[in-house]
This record gives sequence, structure tokens and C-alpha cells, in this order.
Amino acid sequence: MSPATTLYRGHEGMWMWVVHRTTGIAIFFFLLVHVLDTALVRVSPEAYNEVIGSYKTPLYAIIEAGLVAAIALHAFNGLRVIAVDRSTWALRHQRQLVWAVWIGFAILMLGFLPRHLMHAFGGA
Amino acid sequence: MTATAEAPAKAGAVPSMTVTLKILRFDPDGLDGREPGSEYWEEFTVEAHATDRVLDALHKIKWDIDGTLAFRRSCAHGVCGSDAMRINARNRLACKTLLKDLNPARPITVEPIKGLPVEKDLIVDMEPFFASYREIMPFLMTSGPTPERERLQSPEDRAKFDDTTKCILCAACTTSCPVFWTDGQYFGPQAIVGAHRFIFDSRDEGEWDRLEILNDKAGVWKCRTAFNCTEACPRGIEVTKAISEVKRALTTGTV
Amino acid sequence: MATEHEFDVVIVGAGGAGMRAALESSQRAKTAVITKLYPTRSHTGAAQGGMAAALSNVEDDNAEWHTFDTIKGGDYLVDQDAAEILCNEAIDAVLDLEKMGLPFNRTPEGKVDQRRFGGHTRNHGEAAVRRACYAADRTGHMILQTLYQQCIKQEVEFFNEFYALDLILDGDPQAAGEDGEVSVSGVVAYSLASGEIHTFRAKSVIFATGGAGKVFKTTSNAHTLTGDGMGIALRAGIPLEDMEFFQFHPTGLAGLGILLSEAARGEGGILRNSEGERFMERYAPTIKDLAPRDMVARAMANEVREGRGCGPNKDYVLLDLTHLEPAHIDAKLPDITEFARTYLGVEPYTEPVPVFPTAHYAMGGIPTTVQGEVLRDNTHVVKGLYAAGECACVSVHGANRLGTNSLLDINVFGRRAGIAAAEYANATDAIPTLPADASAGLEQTVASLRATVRGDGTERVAQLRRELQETMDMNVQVFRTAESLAEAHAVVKDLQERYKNIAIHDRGTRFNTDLLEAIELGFLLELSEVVVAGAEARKESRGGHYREDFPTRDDENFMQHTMAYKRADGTVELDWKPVVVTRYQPMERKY
Amino acid sequence: MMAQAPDLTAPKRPVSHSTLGRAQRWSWIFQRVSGVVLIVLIFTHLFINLWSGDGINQIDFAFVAGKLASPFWQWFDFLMLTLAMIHGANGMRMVIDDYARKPAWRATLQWALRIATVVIVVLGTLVLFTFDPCPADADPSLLPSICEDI
Ligand SMILES: Cc1cc2nc3c(=O)[nH]c(=O)nc-3n(C[C@H](O)[C@H](O)[C@H](O)COP(=O)(O)OP(=O)(O)OC[C@H]3O[C@@H](n4cnc5c(N)ncnc54)[C@H](O)[C@@H]3O)c2cc1C
Ligand code: HEM
Ligand code: SF4
Ligand code: F3S
Ligand code: FES
Repeated sequence: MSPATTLYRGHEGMWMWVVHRTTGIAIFFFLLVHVLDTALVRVSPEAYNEVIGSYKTPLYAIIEAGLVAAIALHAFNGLRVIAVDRSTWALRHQRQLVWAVWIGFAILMLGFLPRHLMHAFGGA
Repeated sequence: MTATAEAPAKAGAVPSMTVTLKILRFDPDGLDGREPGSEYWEEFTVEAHATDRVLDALHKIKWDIDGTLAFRRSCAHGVCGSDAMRINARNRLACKTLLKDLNPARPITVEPIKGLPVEKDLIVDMEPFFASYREIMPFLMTSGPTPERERLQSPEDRAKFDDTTKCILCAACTTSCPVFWTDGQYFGPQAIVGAHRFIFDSRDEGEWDRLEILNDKAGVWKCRTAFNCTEACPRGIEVTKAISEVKRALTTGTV
Repeated sequence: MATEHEFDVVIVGAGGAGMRAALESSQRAKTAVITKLYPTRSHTGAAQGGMAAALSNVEDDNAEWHTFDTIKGGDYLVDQDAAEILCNEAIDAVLDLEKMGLPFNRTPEGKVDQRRFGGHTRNHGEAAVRRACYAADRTGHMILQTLYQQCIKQEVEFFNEFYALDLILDGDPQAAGEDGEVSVSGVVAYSLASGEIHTFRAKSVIFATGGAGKVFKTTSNAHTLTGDGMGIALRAGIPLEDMEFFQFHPTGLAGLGILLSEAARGEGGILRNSEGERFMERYAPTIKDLAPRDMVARAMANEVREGRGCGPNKDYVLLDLTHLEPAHIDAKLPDITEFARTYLGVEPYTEPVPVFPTAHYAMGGIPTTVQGEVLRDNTHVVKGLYAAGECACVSVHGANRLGTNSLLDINVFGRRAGIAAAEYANATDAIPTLPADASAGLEQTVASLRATVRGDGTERVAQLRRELQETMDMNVQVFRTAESLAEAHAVVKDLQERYKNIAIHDRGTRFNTDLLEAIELGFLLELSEVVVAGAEARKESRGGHYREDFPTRDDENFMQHTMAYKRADGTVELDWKPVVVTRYQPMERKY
Repeated sequence: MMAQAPDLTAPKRPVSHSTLGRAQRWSWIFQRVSGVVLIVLIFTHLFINLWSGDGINQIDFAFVAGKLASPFWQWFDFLMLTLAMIHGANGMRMVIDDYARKPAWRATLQWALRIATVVIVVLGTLVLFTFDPCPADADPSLLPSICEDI
């Protein structure tokens, strides 16, 4: 048995790679499920509404918020990655751009979350 | 022995201190009753000056405490590329890392670089790394008759690949790359740096042969811009930039 | 017992000299290169400033002026026929490297750029001339990389991390006399990775193992520069030439010894003492800071001695670059300024850098002819044995090497040795079988290794080495006297005794670097004795060898090379060899 | 003497075509191009479904069917579906390549991925284009308002 080695202490770039990869995988699996449940519209309105109805729980609302967060992070970081490969300026400022990604992400979530949670928990 | 172990220039000003090194050992022979191939952490405490390098501390251990500790080193000032290792969980050259730049309050962890087979303690098998380097045909390729005098090259053209000529093949970049760790099939950033040095040399005519190789499965597209390589390079080479320039050459079809 | 290999040519060492030789020899004959380091780790890669050649790309220059400078710089102990070859072939040597792809700095017209360097002058000393071809302050790095790249192209066969232990000769070099014949049979090497012994039988063997700077404590040399090749030759009965001539480079980072290239002064850097005075104006009025290294190093040591040193202990002087444009420094001297920042925390843009002489280069070594053939006495060669680079002494550097002439030396004579070795091999019928007594010798080598590893000695390798280096720094450095040398001699002798009782901690077979350091220390101890013995016998001051008790050059008695032999009983015996003079009569060396 | 030296301004050798044909390169470009397009598509999708109107609560058969009755949204969703699936599957392919070391295991995963992707894309497309917003036998209260006209 070999003893635990340390975790490599990469900087922002490495962690954003981890984030990008995990969010990408998460979104992919969500998408599989999402297409399947949407496909129920082809079966019957009742079937669809039943499944969708069961999604309208607080737990699912939080999962949904997580999904939006994942997409936002993945998308903004995707733009950063594209920029880094295209422009030397972006490449040299990639660490600042990581902060830009997080700030953009924060703004989006601040705008989205209250309204979404209102919808989800605010009754109706 | 290194002279730094003794009082360096600003002697009076340099306080001495006690540092602990926590080293990941690998014993291929199975000495002192260990299983051959056992891996274990071992701590050593040495007296050092703040201006000493990690290499000096390793030497103190090897020379005065435990002669079995094995690591590579030669030049001791960051130009030969022998002593890349993981110090406090980051790839660095032991001879270029001053103790004072690490937090001496906690043990300094020292491990072999990651992703290459360990042979003994901090020594890894460098063959796969050099094989990738050889793969990209790192030598000038020209056609036509050899000129009598030098091939001319403007200072501007010379500047285009200056950065990547600095590479000392230390492997700090390649073994810091999370993609390289995953399956070990990626050529790794160093091979791209090595290719870049020739692709952007105006005298060279083999750029498309090399680009062809880097266009492969194990090539440049594996890079996920994690930037560990650039941050690890002891020569300050903008490795990710070089990789980007190679990608750009491949997408635009022009060098 | 030992794995056996057969080659036409075996090259020991993969620095600049070894790989330059390999490029020639592998084109002509089946060649192997064995090296204790990966080729790109060789210390040629540390060379900074440049490589001399009278290309006349930026200023009028010619090979004859270069030859004169080399001979005068070497304080007339240079073999002039060899110096002529060196300087005449310099131009092609640089152009060859350029054609191999070496990225030299360029002039605006796109030609190889050139810079000034110590001791290189126009028209026999009129003024400094721009002769050094360079790639920033990484010239050696570029040479090493380029040669390695060419070796990859030519698929040269490397045995990396193979440590040469012994040379197998057919015949005894010291007993062969006038008519006898001694020839090479092969090399014994130790594989670091497996701990196995390998024998390489070969028609020719080239030694290119580099310098021996680790004899001293403060040195610009790598930890691995332990003079193995010289030591192996000496033990095999081959003499060493001019070993007392060791170059102390003026500008090592104070306390550390890490080199700051002479290019720093070539680009305009100035040495100052504690009074801020540009003291070299007093020692060399014409070329000042660009005087040859021995003169500058002595001047610096003298300033410190006379109390004009800087710092808390007044033990160094300052290299001032602050008047240079930061952009210029970045373009021409990026690495060395980085060294000052990293290791001393000094910012060279704004602060002068503390410097002091550091042991740098062995002018002496294994004596060879201009074809690289190794001499076993003043005239006879060992057939099939060659040497090139810093471990060899063709004597182009005499008593003091000019900066940039070594990178030139390794290329010119590395190439020559490679060609000669391959041609000799091709003219020889069969790969020699090992002579009858060789296997006994081999067994002895293995047995002694085993004994060392298993032994129960008590002396620590590191401790002996420390004591050796300290005594060498103290007594055999820039200034030497009969007393200091006698002291050093006694210490070395004592250390040699204690060496017999060393302890090896590591009892493993794989990557036993502990054992390796012990073997290296053995070579260092033997070479130190030769250095000291030569210095004691040479009762004059010439080039890098300065005797305070004999402060002047004595052409009458000492215008000759020292030849040191190790006799069977372990004593070092000295002999002399005449200097080859072609057209330059000794003159007083003034700059 | 300099006659043989190359002209500094001479162009380098032209592009070799096989180089431009490699899949890795197209895959890389595709990730970027599709990523940019997906941003527009996905954010619009999320905005309409989760933000505007009643947010998550409004989603039911009527809502979906109402949207899908229009060819614009049909094509919009089709593009989003295929791009996202190919982008995602291509990404997953790289992830599998990186972590699945055993060739057999790797091949299995890659095939599973391919099959899943094709199934989902085909299924999704069928749903989008064969979808009837006003199924005849359904409870009219569940249907979108457009069905009242029929
Ligand atoms: C810091 C520094 C700067 C310098 N700058 C300049 C400069 O600007 N201009 C200039 O002209 N000169 C310069 N020099 C001098 C010059 O660089 C060296 O003299 C020259 O590079 C020596 O080359 P080499 O091939 O002989 O040896 P090295 O490059 O030292 O190579 C020695 C080789 O031998 C191998 N080896 C050694 N022992 C064994 C063994 N027992 N078994 C197997 N292999 C072995 C090693 O692995 C290595 O490959 C500088 C030197 C230093 C130290
Ligand atoms: C919203 C807009 C999106 C953008 C801008 C975007 C951008 C990108 C980019 C540029 C990459 C390549 C990363 C690299 O080469 O380093 C990538 C990878 C990936 N994307 Fe997206 N993407 C988006 C949406 C999606 C969606 C919807 C999915 C899931 C279905 C997804 C899954 C993935 C996966 C799995 C990867 C591979 C990750 C890896 O290899 O590390 N992406 N994305
Ligand atoms: S690019 Fe930098 S980190 Fe990578 S091998 Fe070269 S010098 Fe080392
Ligand atoms: S760390 Fe690896 S992913 Fe790319 S940017 Fe460097 S090669
Ligand atoms: S020992 Fe040469 S790079 Fe560290």
C-alpha cells in the first residue's frame, strides 16, 4: 500500500479546469434525463404533467438552481477558455479572467436565484 | 558540497533556522527489512540558513543524516534541469527554491514529480519524457544546398521563438499537467515547447511535419489550458502561450 | 558477470565535447556514448557568455589576431600549433553550429552577432574586439541543446546514467617505453539504475568527461564535475598535464560561486571596490575590466586583502551594471541577473552585485595531440585512446584560458577527436578482446565496489570532501605560497589515508548515489594531489598559477608543461614537456 | 558567397492537406463554436422557461406544447438538442479517453456513450417533429390555449 501523496497545488487555471470538467459532465447527465422527461410530452399530457409535477418540489428547485449554476459556470469559463486560446492578452490575464468568470457567475445567480426561489417556494 | 551551506554574502543578516522536510521515499531494494518497492513518508530536521535552497537541505540530509536518500542534481543553479520535484505540492527545481520562500513553520513536503514511474526516492524514470521529446523531431530541418556562411535570420524572426529556446528539459511542466497525469498518453507541454522552438524558427522547413505530429490524438488538442505548466516552468517560459500558438498555426494553417 | 557490449567507438561523456565527437564518429563508425548524466544535464549547458571566432561580422577581425590573443592570454604556455588550429577552425565551428540550428543572437542584417570578451583584442592588443558569438547569456545551453538535437537526428546511441569506472588498456603505458605499444581495449562502466557492471569493448575510446571544479569549495562547476576522466586516466598510468593551472573566474556570486559571465563586463559592467573606485584602471589601463581572468581575479583578491572589500566582512567587490539600460540587460544578460535576484536578493538594475573569484576551469588535463590522441609520455600516444574538452589538455589554453575559448575548444577538438577515433577504428580490424589481465582487473573493481558498499568504515564521504575543498580554497586558490601548498599537500595525503576507511550508508543496488559520491571523492583526492604537487614544483607565477614567493614569470626554467605521473606505489612524479612555439616569442603580458 | 542563403521574406512551405483533416482538430474547433452558439440557445431557453412569467411553476404540458406548436421553437429546440448533445458527448468522449485506462473498458464506455447520444438525439428529434400539441383524446384542460381554435 502506498501512502497518500499531496494534492497538487495548482493555481486558478487548474481548478477552473476541474470545475469545467465536472460541470460539463453534470450538465451532460442532466441533459440525458431532461430529454427523456420532455419526451413524455409525446406519450400524453397526463404523463408529462405528472412527472413535471413531481419535479415541482423544493428539493428539485434546488437541483434546478444547481443546474443553472453549473451551466453558467461552464458557459462563462468556456468563454474564458476560448478567449485564452485566441488572444495573447487574455492568455496573460487568465487569472484575472477567472475572477471575471466568478463575478459574472455571481451577478447572474444573484439575479436568478431570488426570483427562482420565490417561484419555487413562494407558493402558487 | 555547496558553498551556500556556509555563510553566503550577506552573512551577518541571515538567520539560521530549523526546518523539517517530509520526504516521500521509495525503496526499490527493500533495505532495513522493508518490502522491495515500499513507499513511505519520512521526516528529517536540519539546521539551515534562510537563503539556503531546498537542494542544500536535501544535501544536508544525504551527507550528514541518511546517505540512502537519492535524488538527481548537477548544476545547483537552475540550468541543467536535473532536480525537478514536487515541493510543497508544486513542481519546482530544488536548487532554485529558497527555504525562506516556503513556510518554515510547517514541514516542507518533497515528493517525486508525478506521472512518471518512480525508481528510487525522488528519482523517476525520465525515458517516457525524453521519448516524447524525440517524437516531435527536435532538430533543424532544411532543404536545398547548405549555404557557405550562416543562414540569415532577422532579429525579429529570432525573437519569435526565443522563449522556447530556454527549455532545459526538466519536465516540471509535463509532470504538473493534470491531463498528463490522467492517462500518460499526452505528449505533454514540454514536447510542444520543443516543437514550437523549431516551428517558429524561420530557418526551419519541417514545421508541418511537426504540426502533423502534434495534431495527433496525443498532441496539442489534449491541452485543457490548465496553466500548471506555465506556472511550474523554472525558466519562465510561457508554455501555455507556446501551446496556443501551435494550436493557432494548426487552425489557421499558417505559421 | 558483467554485461558486455561491442562498439567501434565508445565516447565517455555527453557534454559539448562528447556530443560533438559523437556526431562525427557516429557517421563513420558504430558509436556508443556513455554518460553519467542525461546529456542535456552536462555542464556545458551552464556556459553563458559566448564562443570565440573571428567571423568579422561586426568588426574587422582575423584568426591570426585571435591566435595571438590566445597565446598571450595563456601566458605563453600555449602550444602554438594547437592554438593556430583552434583559431583557424573557429569560424567553421561556429558556422557549423549555426547550420545545425543554433539560435545565435543576430545583427540587424541577420548575421551572427558578436560581443566583446576579456583578452580578445584587435591587432595584437590595440583595443577590445567583438569576437564572441553568443545567444544571450545562454550560449552553452544552446550549444548543448543543439548538439543533443543533432544526436537525436542521427540516432546516436546513448547509455544514460552509466558511470565510467575504468579504462582497459592493452599494455602498460608507463612500462612500454620507446618501442612498446599500448592500445585501448575498452571501458568499464556502472549502470546507476541497476547497479550492474557493463564492459564496453571498443577499438577507440574518447574521454570527454569535463572539468574537476569540485576540488574547490567555491566553484562555478556542477556537483558532478569531479574530474572522473582525468582520474581514470591517471590511475591507468597516463600522465596529466599542467594541472596546477586552474582558472579562477573573477565574477562568481559572492559566497556562492555561481558564475556571472564575463559578458556582464563585455556589455559594459564595471568592477568597483568599497570606495566606489573602478580599480581595474590601475591594473590594466588599456582594457581595464576586460583584462584576462587571472589578472582580474588577482586584482580583486588584492583589493579585498588591502581592505577595500565591500560588505560586512569586506570580503567581496561589486559588479556594477546600474548604468546599463534595463532593456539592454534583459536582452543580453537575462539569466545571470536572474541568478543575482534569486540567490542574493539583489536587483541588478539598481544595485551592484557582490562578486568574488570562483574556481572555474581546469586548463590542464589528459595530454593529447592536435588530433585528440592521448599521450602516454611526451611523444608516444596510446593507440585508440582520445580525449577532448575540458578533461583534455591539447594546451590551447596554456596557463590561463581566455573566455569563450573553451566552448570553441570543445567544438574544434571534439570534432577532431570524433573523426580521428572513427578513422582509427575503421582502420583497425577487429574489436579487441579484453587482455588476459583485464578480467582480473575487472573483478578487482567489482570486488572493491562491493567491499566499499558492504564495508564497515567510519569516515563520512561528505566530511572528507568538505575538508578537502576547504583546504584547497584556503591554500591553493588565487594566491599560493610554498607554505600554503605544503599545508594542502599534508591535508590531502591525510585525507587519502582516511578515505580508505569510508562508510557507505546505502547498501542498495539501484541509484546508489551514495556509492557514486564516494567514487567521485576518490578521484577528487587524487587530482588534488596532482594540482598541489604541480603548484609546488612550479616556482614561478604564470597565468592562473600565482606564487607569492615567486611573483614573476620565469621563462628560463618553467616555459614548459608539467607532466604528472602516478606511479605504481601511489606517488605522484613530475616531468616536463617543452612548449610548442611557432611564431610568437614570449613577451611581457600587459593590457 | 551569400547567394545560397535563404531569402528572409520567402514564405514557408504551404499547408499539407492531411494536417487539416484530422478529427482531433475539428473536435476542438467544434467545442468552441458550438459552445458560443449554445450560450445563446441555452440562456434563451432558461430565460423563457425559468425566469419569465411564472418561472418553474408555469411548466406543464400546456406550456411546452404551446411552445412546440411553433416551428420556430421546434427548430430552436432541435438545434439546441443536437448541439448540446454532440458538444456534451464529444466532451464526455475526451473525459473517458483521459480516465479509462484499460482498452476494453474504454471501448465499452465509448460505445455506451455513442449509443446513448444517438438514442437521445433521435428520440428528442422525433418528439420535436412528430409532436401533436392537441392530442385528440386528452383532457382539454391540460392542453395549450391554441387547441381551443380547433
Ligand atoms: C558557469 C560556467 C560558464 C562558462 N562559460 C563559458 C563561456 O561563456 N565560454 C566558454 O568558452 N566556456 C565557458 N565555460 C567553460 C565551458 O563551458 C566548459 O569548459 C565546457 O563546456 C566543458 O565541456 P565538456 O564537454 O568538456 O564537459 P561537460 O559539458 O562538463 O560534460 C562532461 C560530460 O562527461 C560526463 N561524465 C563525467 N564523468 C563521467 C563518468 N565517470 N562516466 C560517464 N560520464 C561521465 C558527464 O555526464 C557529462 O556528460 C563555462 C563554464 C562554466 C562552469
Ligand atoms: C453554455 C454554453 C457552453 C459553452 C460556452 C461551452 C464551452 C465549452 C468549451 C470551450 C469546451 C472545451 C474546453 C476545453 O477544450 O478545454 C467545453 C467542454 C465540454 N463541455 Fe461545454 N460548453 C457549453 C455547454 C455545454 C453543455 C450544455 C454541455 C453538456 C451537455 C457541455 C459539456 C461539456 C463537456 C462534457 C466538456 C468536456 C470537458 C473536458 O474535457 O474537460 N457543455 N465546453
Ligand atoms: S518548458 Fe520549462 S518546465 Fe518544461 S521542461 Fe522546459 S524548462 Fe522545464
Ligand atoms: S498544464 Fe496541461 S492542460 Fe495545457 S496549459 Fe499546461 S499543458
Ligand atoms: S541542479 Fe541543475 S537545475 Fe537544479
